Amino acid sequence: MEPVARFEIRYTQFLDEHGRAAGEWPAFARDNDQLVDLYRWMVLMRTYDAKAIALQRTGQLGTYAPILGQEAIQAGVGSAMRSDDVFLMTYREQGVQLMRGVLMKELFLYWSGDERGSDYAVPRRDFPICITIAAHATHAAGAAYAIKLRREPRAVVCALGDGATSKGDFYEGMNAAGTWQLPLVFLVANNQWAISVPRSAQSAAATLAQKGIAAGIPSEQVDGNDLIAVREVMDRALARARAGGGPSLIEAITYRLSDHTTADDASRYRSADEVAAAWKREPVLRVRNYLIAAGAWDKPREEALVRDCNERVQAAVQDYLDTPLPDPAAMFEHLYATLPAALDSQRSEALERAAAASHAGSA
Amino acid sequence: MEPVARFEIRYTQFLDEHGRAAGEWPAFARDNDQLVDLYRWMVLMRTYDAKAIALQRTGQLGTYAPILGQEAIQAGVGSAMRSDDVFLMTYREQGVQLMRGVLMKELFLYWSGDERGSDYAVPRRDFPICITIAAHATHAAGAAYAIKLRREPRAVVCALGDGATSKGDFYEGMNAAGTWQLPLVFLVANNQWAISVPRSAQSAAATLAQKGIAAGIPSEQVDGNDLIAVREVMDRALARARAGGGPSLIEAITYRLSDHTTADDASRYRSADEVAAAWKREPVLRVRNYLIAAGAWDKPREEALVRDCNERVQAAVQDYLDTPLPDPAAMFEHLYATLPAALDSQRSEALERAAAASHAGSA
Amino acid sequence: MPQVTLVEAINLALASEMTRDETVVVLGQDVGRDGGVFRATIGLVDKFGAERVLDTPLAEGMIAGMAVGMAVEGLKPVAEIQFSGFAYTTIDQILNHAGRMRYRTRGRMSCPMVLRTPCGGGIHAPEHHSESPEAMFAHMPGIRVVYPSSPRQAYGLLLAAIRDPDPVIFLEPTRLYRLFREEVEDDGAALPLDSCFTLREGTDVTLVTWGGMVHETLAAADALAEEGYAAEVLDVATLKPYDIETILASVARTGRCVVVSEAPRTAGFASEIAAAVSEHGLLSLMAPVQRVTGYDSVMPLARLEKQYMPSVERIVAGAHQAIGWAG
Amino acid sequence: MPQVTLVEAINLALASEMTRDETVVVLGQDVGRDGGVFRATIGLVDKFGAERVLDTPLAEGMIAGMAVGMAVEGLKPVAEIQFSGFAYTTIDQILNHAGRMRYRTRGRMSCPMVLRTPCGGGIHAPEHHSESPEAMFAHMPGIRVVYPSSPRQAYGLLLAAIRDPDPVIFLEPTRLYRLFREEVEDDGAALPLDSCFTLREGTDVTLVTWGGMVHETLAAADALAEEGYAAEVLDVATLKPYDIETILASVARTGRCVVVSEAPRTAGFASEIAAAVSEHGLLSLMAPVQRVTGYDSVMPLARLEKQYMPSVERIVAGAHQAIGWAG
Ligand SMILES: Cc1ncc(C[n+]2csc(CCOP(=O)(O)OP(=O)(O)O)c2C)c(N)n1
Ligand SMILES: Cc1ncc(C[n+]2csc(CCOP(=O)(O)OP(=O)(O)O)c2C)c(N)n1
Ligand SMILES: [Mg+2]
Ligand SMILES: [Mg+2]
Repeated sequence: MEPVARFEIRYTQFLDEHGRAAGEWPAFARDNDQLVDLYRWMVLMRTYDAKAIALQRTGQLGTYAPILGQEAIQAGVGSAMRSDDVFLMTYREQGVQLMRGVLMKELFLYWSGDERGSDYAVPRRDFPICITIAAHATHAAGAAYAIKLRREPRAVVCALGDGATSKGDFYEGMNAAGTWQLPLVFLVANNQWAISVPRSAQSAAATLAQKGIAAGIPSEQVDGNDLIAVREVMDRALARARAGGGPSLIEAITYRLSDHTTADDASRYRSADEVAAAWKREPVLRVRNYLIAAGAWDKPREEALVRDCNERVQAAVQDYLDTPLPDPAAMFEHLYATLPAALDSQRSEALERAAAASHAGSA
Repeated sequence: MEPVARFEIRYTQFLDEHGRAAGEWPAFARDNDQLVDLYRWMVLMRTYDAKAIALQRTGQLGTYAPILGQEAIQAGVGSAMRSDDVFLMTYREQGVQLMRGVLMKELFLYWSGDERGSDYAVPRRDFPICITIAAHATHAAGAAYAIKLRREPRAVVCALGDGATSKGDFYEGMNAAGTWQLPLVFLVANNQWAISVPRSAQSAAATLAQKGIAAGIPSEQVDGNDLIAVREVMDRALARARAGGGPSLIEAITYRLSDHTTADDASRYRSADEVAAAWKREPVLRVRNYLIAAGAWDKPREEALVRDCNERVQAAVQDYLDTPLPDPAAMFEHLYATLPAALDSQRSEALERAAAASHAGSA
Repeated sequence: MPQVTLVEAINLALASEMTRDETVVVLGQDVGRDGGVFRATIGLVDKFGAERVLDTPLAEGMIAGMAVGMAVEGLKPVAEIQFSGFAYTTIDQILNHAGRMRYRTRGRMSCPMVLRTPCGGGIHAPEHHSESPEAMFAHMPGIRVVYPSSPRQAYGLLLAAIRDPDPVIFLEPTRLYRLFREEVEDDGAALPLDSCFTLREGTDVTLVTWGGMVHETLAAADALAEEGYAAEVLDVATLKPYDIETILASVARTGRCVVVSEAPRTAGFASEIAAAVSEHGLLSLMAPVQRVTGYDSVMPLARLEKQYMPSVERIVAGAHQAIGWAG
Repeated sequence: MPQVTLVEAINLALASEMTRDETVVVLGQDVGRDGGVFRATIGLVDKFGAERVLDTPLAEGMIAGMAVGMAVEGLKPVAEIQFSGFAYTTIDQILNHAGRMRYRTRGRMSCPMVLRTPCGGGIHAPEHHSESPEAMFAHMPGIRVVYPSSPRQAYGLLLAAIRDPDPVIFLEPTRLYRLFREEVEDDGAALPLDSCFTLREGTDVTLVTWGGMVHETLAAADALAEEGYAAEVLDVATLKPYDIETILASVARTGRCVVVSEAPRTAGFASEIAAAVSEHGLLSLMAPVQRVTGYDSVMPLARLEKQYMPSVERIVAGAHQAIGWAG
């Protein structure tokens, strides 16, 4: 009964919940300007997020999934990725999207129920939001395979939640990544909840990171509320992937501070105490505290930042609200590269109906 | 970066490839009568298997999946299970089925393309052969859940192949078993090949056992050509399961000595050398050698056994060949508990057509 | 008698049958403490405990596969798939296993499970939350497909589905979950799974529909009545196997038939009804059967969904086509 | 010109297009060294290397999902699913993703992939090896569904499918893989994906079919010819979107139509054709459109499969119904 294989899962943290440094910091984190830059992004994310919720509450946006509490993961991932890497995501990665160049206006359009919100001007090669949980894990493997086949020094990042790790697609995608040693990083944002289902009910696995062992890929845990730790493990994983060193799995431990979506009421299924405790570990304040203590940040700068963020978000809201509704003809555009003749009559019918309805409406 | 979780995979062997004892033997294995009994089963399996291939080659059976080389796993599993446990299987577990009471005639019927072959007189609660790879992994979880809910001291065994471990269903079934601590043992018969795809191409995982780590369930490896080792790890896993101790995963290392099925020609994709090397580790001879060395077996007994096995198989073949073809009405029997009236006309049409055809045929 | 919504009627039926039959278990994502994202299972975990009301890990294939295993091993699982757009990963289990367990074992085993899932558009939901997969399920042998359109139907048909000894796909019209209330007596009485419902009698045209579209179709019948046409409205309710006799009898009287469905047109269930009515009713038909359906394009996101789904106007126009048809 | 079987024609087309376009990759179980369980991909790994001919782990959902990712990222994947009974786990990927990538990104991305899979019964195979899932695929927006019935068609349509900028489900009739040979010029010429093929001209009845059933339908036309009836035989070939015009034009001439399919009847693709022909061809129809199909029961194992599948006799009987129809 000798052991034939041994494994361990390691955990990384550089900035503890009080904003105090732990361990030997990576180079980028010793440069306060870089940290300030990332801190700015985190505050912008939070401002955007609050506005999106406000828009939904006032009937100006559809159901929306907040990112509150996950800003460190998103700034870490967003800053570690290069523009020509490929990002595949769920509905809770808007912060990464913003850093990669997606416009707030596009995000608002998307969340209003408008396909044009997925036609990102930048980044053209990032996948659209994947609503069917974990289905994008195999897309990521396919994209990474294409990149590897062409010998390009690019990497793919596939972000998903703790709930997503229960799905066969996640496992099949990881297994593919291992089998072909693909340039692919799986980033599990473990925010402890999948709607009302707690992490403990998703799996008997002690960590989600260890799920990567099943696929034979390097796997580790990181404090997902620690910007520096997330950025550092992403840097390493991406560098290895781009250099042909194969895939990895990163479990980033965080907490969903908000409701699941604006259609959810989390107080139905989790205690106020738990949420209050989680607020103590939240990622934005942690960086701010560190920067202030390091003398790299102060109240005037904070106030200017808040103003700036508000203005940028407000401008995007205006852009969004000024966008005319899509044309009914859009239902038949981009369905195929060229609309098959067999669909012409359906298209005509739809346009006639729409014209009649709008005529009736205006009469 | 301290480790937060550690794992190891252990390997069990009691009878090495030369039939020599290794390690401290479990009680049952120290009783030669018990080993002789299991050896008899293994020879019967091999006799049945050879006959099934012969029937297929002479057009008397459909495509057939041989079990050659996997007799130790099957005798180990078959003897460890109790009659009221539940077995879920692939197409390559006929040896276990025989030990659980399935008739050879039923197996021949099944492999001839006759549903009556899955209407086992015994064991009534074993699932039918699952052809869609790994789909039965979640059936096993469901059955085990029912058993646990009723507080019954029964266990479920789900047998699958190395290829099957790549499928999401396997992972989802394991995860369910872990989540609810179900009385369920997954038995992976790793015979190194999934049709033409070698084990190394299925996954970068160093062992298949470690896939259980992803689900947080106890997982181990065993020499699948060692009857005693398989039986012992199954005994332990089943006892734990029946006692409410939860699920396990066992990877049994073996080799598919035959073609994948009678429709396959394995020489297209694997070397004769590899197969010859595998024959040196085959499970039946190993037990025989041990028993002979132990003075518990000899040539006359071997000859009597072979004769007996041949007779039993031949009698079953005759039973099978004497079974009349199913009636066309069978297409509408057992489709629903009661055939819905909406299907009456289809049933009549089918019966009329069949009558007309057989009339034309006999004319 | 209480006035309840359709989703409340589902809840009533579940509670009623779980009380009557202790082998009934409910499983799905968020069906426990949260009571389901639509609250269809609210209160059940308090009444029946977490062993019979299972919050599952996030894996629909697992939910369906476990339901198969549970059903074969003697339970009566009622599985919830949160939205039918996430039910496609259950098809393998439903088609290859649930619908075949009885058949392939010659009756030795059976698979009395129910798979519930909300269907249809019109609630301004995100992508994949507005699907109409009924035709795909109706094509599968060995199962039943049921799609109620009112609280009373939902209650009685769900009871029938749970009690049925074979697998039942139970589709629920999201749009109607809370649109109106009806008196539903919680008397444990099931409705039949082999007949469609005549919701309104009429002589000029037969409007055939099911699920969420029943609402628009009744409104279309009102509009036609104002024009002086009496439309008969049939709600198919059980789509597999379906009650063609009642439909044919109606068409024999009216001579005209419009089938309404929000699913994409090609190979939809509207085509099935149209084919059967045309085949068996040719002599009585005075006009071709009209299909008023969703388009063969992707169900758009919220901003265009109204343009996609058959409107009252489109149904009325279909009826006009049938009534005014001159070849 | 070489005389090749249907499966050899598939192989020719794959080799031809992989030579012409280096972004084409083939993936699936056993497609490499083994050349596929039907040998459709034989020799490709030697010619194009294991990087472009991928033996995958055993997971159909992964195969389909990877194909989506590859296609979006610039490759042209041709995925093989070993038997269509194992293709149901790809439906989520095909319906929810492949068919929507272009639409949901407003043309920013596209998904030019092909999913090949053998279909149909008649080869005495084990369970799940004889499925006919075409209706389910044909119901999905944004994809094409192609089902050739001869070596020449297989060659030309597969080339077209690979070159098509959108996802194509390519169904292959197992029964015809080696049933006959045909001259196929390996000239890289594609056939159109938007028209059906008139295999035989006739004036008395239109027989519409596709895939494996083309063979029996032609035999039925022979039998009818012996009786003095000239049957027109149409092979739909591309089921989504399909060429209704040619079918209607034929029915306008013959006045009678029989649709033949081995899939279960309810909500099958035969119902789609029957509905459309009945809707648009009512004036020309002198008899109801007949559907000659598989039954709504489970495809039986080998010993009864012949009883299940439409036979030449059943097709002839359907034609007699149409021809002799007197209401
Ligand atoms: C396949 C699938 N099943 C169910 C849903 C409904 N649903 C949306 S989000 C969600 C929970 C996801 O949890 P997790 O993966 O932890 O991500 P989080 O929402 O916490 O970011 C569920 C069940 C879905 N979108 N897709
Ligand atoms: C879902 C599914 N995909 C493909 C197949 C075709 N197939 C039959 S057996 C097999 C290989 C299985 O390999 P493994 O799990 O190692 O079992 P073994 O045959 O070696 O016992 C394949 C691909 C199938 N039956 N089911
Ligand atoms: Mg979560
Ligand atoms: Mg194997």
